[in-house]
Amino acid sequence: MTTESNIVEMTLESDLNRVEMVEEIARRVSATAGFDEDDQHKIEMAVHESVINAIWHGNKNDPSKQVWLRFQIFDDRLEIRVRDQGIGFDPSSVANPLKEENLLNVSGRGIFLIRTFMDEYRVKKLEGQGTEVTLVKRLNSNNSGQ
Amino acid sequence: MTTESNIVEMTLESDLNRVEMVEEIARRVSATAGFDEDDQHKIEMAVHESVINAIWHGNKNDPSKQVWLRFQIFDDRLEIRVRDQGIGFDPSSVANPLKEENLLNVSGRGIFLIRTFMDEYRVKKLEGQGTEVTLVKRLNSNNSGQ
Amino acid sequence: MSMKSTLRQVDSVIVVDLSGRITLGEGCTQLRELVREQLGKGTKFVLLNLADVTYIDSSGIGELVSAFTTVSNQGGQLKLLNLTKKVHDLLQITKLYTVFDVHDDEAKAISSFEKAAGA
Amino acid sequence: MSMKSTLRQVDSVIVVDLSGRITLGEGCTQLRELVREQLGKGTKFVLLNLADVTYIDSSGIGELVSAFTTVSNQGGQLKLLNLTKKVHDLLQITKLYTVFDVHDDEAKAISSFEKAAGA
Ligand SMILES: Nc1ncnc2c1ncn2[C@@H]1O[C@H](COP(=O)(O)OP(=O)(O)O)[C@@H](O)[C@H]1O
Ligand SMILES: Nc1ncnc2c1ncn2[C@@H]1O[C@H](COP(=O)(O)OP(=O)(O)O)[C@@H](O)[C@H]1O
Repeated sequence: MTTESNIVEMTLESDLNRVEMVEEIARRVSATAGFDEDDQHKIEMAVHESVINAIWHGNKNDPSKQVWLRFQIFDDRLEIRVRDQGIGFDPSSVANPLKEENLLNVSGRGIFLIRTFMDEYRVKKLEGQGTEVTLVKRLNSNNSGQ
Repeated sequence: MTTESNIVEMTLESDLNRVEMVEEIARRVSATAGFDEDDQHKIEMAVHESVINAIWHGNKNDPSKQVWLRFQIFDDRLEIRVRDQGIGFDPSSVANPLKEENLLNVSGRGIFLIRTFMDEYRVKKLEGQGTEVTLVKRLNSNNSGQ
Repeated sequence: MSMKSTLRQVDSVIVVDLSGRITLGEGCTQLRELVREQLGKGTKFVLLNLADVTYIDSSGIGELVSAFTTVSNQGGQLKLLNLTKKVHDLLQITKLYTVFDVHDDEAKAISSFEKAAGA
Repeated sequence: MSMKSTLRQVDSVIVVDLSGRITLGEGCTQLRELVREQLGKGTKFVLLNLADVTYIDSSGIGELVSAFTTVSNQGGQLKLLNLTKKVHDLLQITKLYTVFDVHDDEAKAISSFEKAAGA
């Protein structure tokens, strides 16, 4: 047992059918952390987009690869980490979907939504193999997503 | 990342206010594992009773002590482990609440309900300190709880 | 979401409409205090309406038993009204269903107290 | 819970009542095929009724954009009806709200196609 508390962790197959379970758990953990329904929905969406990216871009839909999630409730924030077994990427090189020329693109809005809904979004390459994305949402933050 | 998948783990303070979150997660994980609503409710109740026991009897309500939970989905069953930091107990010495002389007892029905609702209930003393309870519910089991 | 209770007097019976969770902690404590308070006021007949109880755990069941025996020991009667399927099943499993006087019609439940009182 | 769609013809417009989740996977695939099929049948005017859409993700938004451009490229029109607050907010955030022709009155939405057709 670790000395840290209020942690929910998940290890999942790269299977889109698991995403709805993760969303509901995200919502429930957010409620427990003290977020209102609006923020719960934002966190749920950010987690949804992150897990989809981990399965799709990170693990290339390979069912033998796993996605690992960790929610930790702090007094002032909720911290969420999502790991995949992929080679990672540079989030600063992702195109801005709000630019005129990208507006009608079919994809490329996931990270933008995560950034809009959360207070922090960080990407880290893990030692060995894998990528870890960290999402932070602070309680009473002014990041209203609009 | 472990090589096992479909795992949800939780580390919680010994706080009754966390129990509702755990129940909802238990229900959601049970649904994902393939249990119908009836069984989801039984699993939820068994988890509720186990976590209450871990907080109450195991950790003696000491908020500095933790409860650790682990759900693992297998093809044919859901396995749930609940750990506390207490000194453990011998489940075979727990009185039978259905006996005439115990029928009007105010307590002592938790483990009985867990056993009724699940297919397996095991208690193990952990090396060092702590107790681990294992609950197993098989898919398509005939343990209808009545 | 915890437990809520509303009290109504019908004839000589206090009907307690319970809703929400009767579980270890708040729900159980509330129920215990409510029964104690009624007994303190001289109430003899208590009818617990469980129609809107969403969840009851082993401690909640214990609390019902405790309320039952406390009221009985004071020469009163405590009965149950409108069990949900879940509560019904739990009382069956724990062999308490026949211990309690269970009703699903409020008027009849009320008059069952009256009869006993008139006896 | 995945996506459901029901098609209705009103005048020259195919109204698609969508419900459930428009997300990566089933929901998006279904929407894409539906639009393709309609274009194959010569449909020019498509009105997507999103009133009962409970969830849409970035892929679902992308799918709406894709439907919009596909229909436009074939000389048709695709419009949106009855956005929930959530979908409305997402289209605002992604600056797509003004790209789409959005309606909240079906009759008016239908006649807006007619007008364009008559022009
Ligand atoms: N976990 C990940 N591993 C590798 N690449 C990723 C990951 N998440 C995002 N990306 C990269 O960032 C890009 C933008 O992602 P996103 O904004 O979610 O849009 P989309 O998923 O629609 O492409 C992706 O196309 C992909 O190249
Ligand atoms: N995790 C635990 N650690 C220590 N003792 C326990 C634990 N779980 C149960 N027990 C013991 O088993 C007894 C019976 O538990 P239970 O059937 O749940 O009824 P109750 O909790 O109402 O006493 C408890 O009173 C306690 O002594």
